[in-house]
Amino acid sequence: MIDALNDALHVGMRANDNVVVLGEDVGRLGGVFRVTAGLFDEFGEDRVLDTPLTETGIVGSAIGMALYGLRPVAEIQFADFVFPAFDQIVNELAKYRYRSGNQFECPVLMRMPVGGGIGGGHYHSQSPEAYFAHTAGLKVVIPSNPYDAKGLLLAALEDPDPVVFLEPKKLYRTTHAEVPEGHYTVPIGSAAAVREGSDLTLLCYGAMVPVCGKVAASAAGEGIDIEVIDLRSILPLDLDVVSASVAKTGRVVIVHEAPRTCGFGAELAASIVERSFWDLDAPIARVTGFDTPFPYRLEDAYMPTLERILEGVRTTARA
Amino acid sequence: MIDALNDALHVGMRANDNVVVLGEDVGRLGGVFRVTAGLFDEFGEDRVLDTPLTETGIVGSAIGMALYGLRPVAEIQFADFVFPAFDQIVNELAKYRYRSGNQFECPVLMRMPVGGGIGGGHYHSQSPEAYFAHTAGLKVVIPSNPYDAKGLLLAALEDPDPVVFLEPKKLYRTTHAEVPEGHYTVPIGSAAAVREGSDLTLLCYGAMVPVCGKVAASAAGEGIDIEVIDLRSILPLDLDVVSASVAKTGRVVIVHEAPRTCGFGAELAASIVERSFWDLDAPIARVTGFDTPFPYRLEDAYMPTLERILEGVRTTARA
Amino acid sequence: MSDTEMFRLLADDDVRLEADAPDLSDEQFLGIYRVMVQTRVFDAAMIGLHRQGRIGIYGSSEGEEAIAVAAAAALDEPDWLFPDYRVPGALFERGVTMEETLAQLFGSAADLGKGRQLPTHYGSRRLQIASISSPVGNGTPHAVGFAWAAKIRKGPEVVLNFFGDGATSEEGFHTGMNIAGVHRLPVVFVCRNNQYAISVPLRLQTASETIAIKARAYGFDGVRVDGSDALAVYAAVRKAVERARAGEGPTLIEGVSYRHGAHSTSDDDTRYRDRSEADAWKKRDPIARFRRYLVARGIWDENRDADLVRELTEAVQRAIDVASAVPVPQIDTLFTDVYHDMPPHLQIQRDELLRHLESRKQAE
Amino acid sequence: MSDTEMFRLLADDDVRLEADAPDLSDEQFLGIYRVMVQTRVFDAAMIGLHRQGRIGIYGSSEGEEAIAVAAAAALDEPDWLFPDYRVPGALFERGVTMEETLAQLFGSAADLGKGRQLPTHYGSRRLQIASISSPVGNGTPHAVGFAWAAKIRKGPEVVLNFFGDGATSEEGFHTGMNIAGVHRLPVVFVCRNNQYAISVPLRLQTASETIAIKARAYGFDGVRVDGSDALAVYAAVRKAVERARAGEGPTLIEGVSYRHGAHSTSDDDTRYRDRSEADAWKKRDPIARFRRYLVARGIWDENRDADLVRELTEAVQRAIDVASAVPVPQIDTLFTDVYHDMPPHLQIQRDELLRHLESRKQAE
Ligand SMILES: Cc1ncc(C[n+]2csc(CCOP(=O)(O)OP(=O)(O)O)c2C)c(N)n1
Ligand SMILES: Cc1ncc(C[n+]2csc(CCOP(=O)(O)OP(=O)(O)O)c2C)c(N)n1
Ligand SMILES: [Mg+2]
Ligand SMILES: [Mg+2]
Repeated sequence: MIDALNDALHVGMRANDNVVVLGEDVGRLGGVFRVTAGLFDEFGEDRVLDTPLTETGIVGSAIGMALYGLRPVAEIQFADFVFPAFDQIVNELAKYRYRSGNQFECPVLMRMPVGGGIGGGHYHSQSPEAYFAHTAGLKVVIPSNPYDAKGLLLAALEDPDPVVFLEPKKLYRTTHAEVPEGHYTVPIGSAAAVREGSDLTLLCYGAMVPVCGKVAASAAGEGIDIEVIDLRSILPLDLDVVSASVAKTGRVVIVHEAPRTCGFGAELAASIVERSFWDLDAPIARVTGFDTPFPYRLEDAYMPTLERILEGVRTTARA
Repeated sequence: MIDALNDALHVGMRANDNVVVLGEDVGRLGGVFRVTAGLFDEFGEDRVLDTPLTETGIVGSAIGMALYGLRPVAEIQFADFVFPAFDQIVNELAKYRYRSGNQFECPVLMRMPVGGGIGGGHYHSQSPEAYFAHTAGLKVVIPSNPYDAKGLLLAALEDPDPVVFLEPKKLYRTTHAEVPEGHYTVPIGSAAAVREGSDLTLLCYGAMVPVCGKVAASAAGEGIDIEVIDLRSILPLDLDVVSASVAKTGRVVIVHEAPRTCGFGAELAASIVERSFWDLDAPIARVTGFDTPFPYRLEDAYMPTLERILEGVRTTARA
Repeated sequence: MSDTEMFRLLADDDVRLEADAPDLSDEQFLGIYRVMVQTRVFDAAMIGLHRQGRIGIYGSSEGEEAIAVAAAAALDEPDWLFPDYRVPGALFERGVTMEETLAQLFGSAADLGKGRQLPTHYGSRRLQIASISSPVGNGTPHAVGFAWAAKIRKGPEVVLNFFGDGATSEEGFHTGMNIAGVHRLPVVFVCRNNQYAISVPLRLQTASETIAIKARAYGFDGVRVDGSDALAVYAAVRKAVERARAGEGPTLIEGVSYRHGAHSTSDDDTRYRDRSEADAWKKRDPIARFRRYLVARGIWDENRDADLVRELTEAVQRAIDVASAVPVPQIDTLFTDVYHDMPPHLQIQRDELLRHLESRKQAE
Repeated sequence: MSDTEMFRLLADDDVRLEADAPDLSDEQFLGIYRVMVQTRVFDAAMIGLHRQGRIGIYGSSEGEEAIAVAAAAALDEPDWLFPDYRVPGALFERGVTMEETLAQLFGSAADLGKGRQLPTHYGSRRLQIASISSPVGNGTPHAVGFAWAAKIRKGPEVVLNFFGDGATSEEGFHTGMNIAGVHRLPVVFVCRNNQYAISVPLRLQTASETIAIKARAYGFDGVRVDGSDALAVYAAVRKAVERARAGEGPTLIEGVSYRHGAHSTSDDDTRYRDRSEADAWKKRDPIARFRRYLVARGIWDENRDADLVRELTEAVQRAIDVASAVPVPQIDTLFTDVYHDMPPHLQIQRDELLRHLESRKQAE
């Protein structure tokens, strides 16, 4: 996925001089995950900016740049380190267009690696999407494969609103696929059914999508025909695709890595109950990370594994 | 409610020398809402600390004080201004016991006025409870009346874990009631049915509780017998009381001021579906603030009013 | 100019000057004075409006007019203002009308911000003024990012950012100053050191010898200036603006002054400070001092001053009458502008609310 | 000692002294040296363990041993350490054993932190060492709050807080320094200025003349010291500790040094800096310099040095063997210590997981 993201940044920066990239180590180093590799050499230090160690400063100055008319792409080195910038994101970025009566807009794109699976412990593994999903004014996207990664990133680069772009770091080096050359976009706000099925709807995003694909495969062996939906966008949420699937299956399992309580799975369940209550044949199950800090040595026990998801699927299918 | 909170702080500080109060304007001024009035005179500048204008510093230094063995009560002047401290709360305070293998604990109590109804606009009206509810390691409480306010605050002062204490500022001056003198506690983690009813369960907390009480009264006129549950604690959540009520009524309406998407109402709906799906006779409705920044001039249209809640109640009761 | 000694131009008698006056025409001197007086009259009127319950919370800038107005007067046409909530004088100086200001205070349909923010949270793209928010210090990184963009694009803009003494404790100040220093950005920081952050006195805010000296931590110059000396403020800011435009980087200017009134209409400053303290500072009132100088300079007199105050008082009243006649914003503005295009879930919420309000109308 | 000139004790030849040596016994001199060597040997062994895939990410402190060890050596019994992730020498100096350290690195059941954190995130209440977290700069307000509590309670504690040059850009640094200054708290800040924050060189981190000078923004003294001069570091920190204990407030000490290796085992520093730069700094290697001095002082020689390295290498190996034999923490430690008492929802989640794992065992 790294190559696809890097490609998207090259394409986006070539297409629009207003696009600048800023963050810690994004320039000379090309990013600790090398997502911005090559940008500094091609676009120079005026468009690829190594910032001091300050997330408040990265997002805060990106807002100022956007007010000027630039399209800043701010990298937060790990999503775990976005919290120092939380005030700038929640109180400034997300509210700027609204509070100014639409006089100003702040199309700041914030990229950040999220999630576990790399032995990162408390501070290199968190999945903060729910915090952003509860923040009106933001858009939140999270790709699950190289094609969507490039297409969503290019869409985000053209979006008039601030976008939180979550990059599942587990997929950085584990997913490889040829992506189309040059420019194309994947629309923000549209989910995709990555597998059709009639018995149960499996809702997931990011690094959980490939896992859920495997779950569907082995469930098929047990005679459970699963529809796997990759949300791709968390905000705005594509409820039409979700509802259509639930109308068909009547059974839902929601999967995410983030802790369960008030995670995005809660919103999914609540929305489905509002829209599709009469379609439901069983309780909606959530298979998620636990309500603990993200562990280190016991990471494997924390993550929603194929087996844990499968158990949730079986229970829900039989309920 | 201000008097009850102020009383609780006096009682708590008299009982335990380790309790110190810190924050912006909490000392000489006694707090912009006067909740800490009189403390500076009684306990002096060593225990009632006017800090510089820095929420990071308030919470960050409170953590250090707690590590020393003190019981800091940190006031955030408005919950809208807690976000600069979000990193200290999410990445440090909430994880400190866990990451240190229980060698250390951080019983920091964070008080902050929340909610609308006073014409505060974007930055003096927000209800951030969902952000905290998604943060494992925190406890989150919110009283709806003077009795609970004092009892919960004293309980929080004795709790071994960090507590986010949300004070509905709308109730500061509108609720008056004699509270018992001296020391008593209301347990954290226990909800209360403030009105028994058999037709529908109305779940609410904070400033929405009195409104929901009125809703129940007028619904009774229409023959809808509502059970009103004041959650009091958001984390940990008293699901037993909630499930018992749902088992009885089969119908649920959830009310909060915060924006709907991924608000705490989502967790309530999801938990109820998990636990009580077969008890449900109708979709769970959420009557909440909208997914916008908190407005100024149109505040009354934003707030969940008696009429909006009543409409949700009618729809759910008839569904 | 230094970051420890106080820079002044008006001598103790407010008649002589310590050094050359900035080279401004008489009209420009009087222009600055006029806006200072307008600001004083306006602030007083708004406190009145609040007392009558006609507008919400209001914070007066009385005592700090010289900083706001003279600093803004030092800007040129392409420059941008990143203000905070206590510099109405800077807004007026940059061309905001009292009608526009009042539309914001009333939160009426005529407000550029569509009535969405608390009083004193202005913003005007047309006049190159950023949108003000409440969280203290947050505007500074915006000002710095804007200046960074201007440098990258080799634009002509210089950015002027205002904040208070309390704001220097926040992260926005720290990170903004630091980035501005690293990249030598065209931004001028003006700290309104009015000695208090609500009730917190400066000595509990920071132990630094001065505010201006904090610039050393970021590798550029600080200037401590007498904030009730309009000429000194103008000269200091003007120099900083010229240096910024010449690519010589940022400057931090500390305007030493005093908040004559309470923090806001919600505050009672007698709880934490003595009248006597304010009385002492009021002897150095920026408007009175500047007036004495203008009179001594022979370009102003008491009669014209009385006329000016009368004229402005009437103008404020007219503006109030106009502004208070404007209706509340439309309900659907509750949902617009959250995003450029309204997403489905907001359309649903809007329709829900409109239907609900409609049904209530029916009911009545 | 000043905040602009570099304070040194070891002369260029590392044999003479610029001034008096701190009054330490020969044993104390050798004790500091021993821990510095232990740290070097340990760091190297851990890089090896990582290469073998036996531990996760590791960041070496090579080149910065003098700062960590000599600073910690300047503390007294009641004092507390608020370290960051790159001062293993300070931990060893304060009594942490290599076994304990390795238990943390392996995340084994023997780890005081119960295997919950990334390597190098230690903490020991018994040894008065706070728990380290990853977010840069966050420990500084904790150190300051602890010192504030000590002052309030009139306790004897002085707090020593370590952080890097990059950390000075974060809010934790700013707010911690500011509060410490306002209340003249008993805390000593030691900034390991190793010239880089991962790939970001100091000139892109801050434009301030020195790091030490930043203390002026907070109203207390900064000291710039040669970070590869163990004696200078000890003397500067010792003086700061004594002043802090005497109620004379905080000090910011900048230890000028260089990160000999990559930022961590995940980093490739050849992407952003020349070998030549490191080679130049390595000529000023803190261990070699201190050794030359000790030999010249006549209390050390090459043979004993070789023996010491051999002894420590064996000791590290023994510790590795012991530590690597310890099993993984119990599954239920995933759920304990989130709170003092496990709330119902966590009990349910734990039971779910244990049941699930049990059923999988059955299945196999
Ligand atoms: C982040 C944040 N915390 C707290 C507040 C509440 N508050 C509003 S103004 C103010 C004091 C500001 O003092 P200063 O910066 O000196 O400006 P002044 O009001 O004196 O002009 C405070 C604490 C806020 N607006 N933002
Ligand atoms: C808040 C935060 N942002 C980013 C990071 C990622 N990160 C880890 S170490 C580091 C550089 C720290 O540099 P410095 O403070 O100079 O210490 P050094 O590593 O050089 O010893 C960065 C950016 C982090 N840990 N925390
Ligand atoms: Mg002030
Ligand atoms: Mg460094």
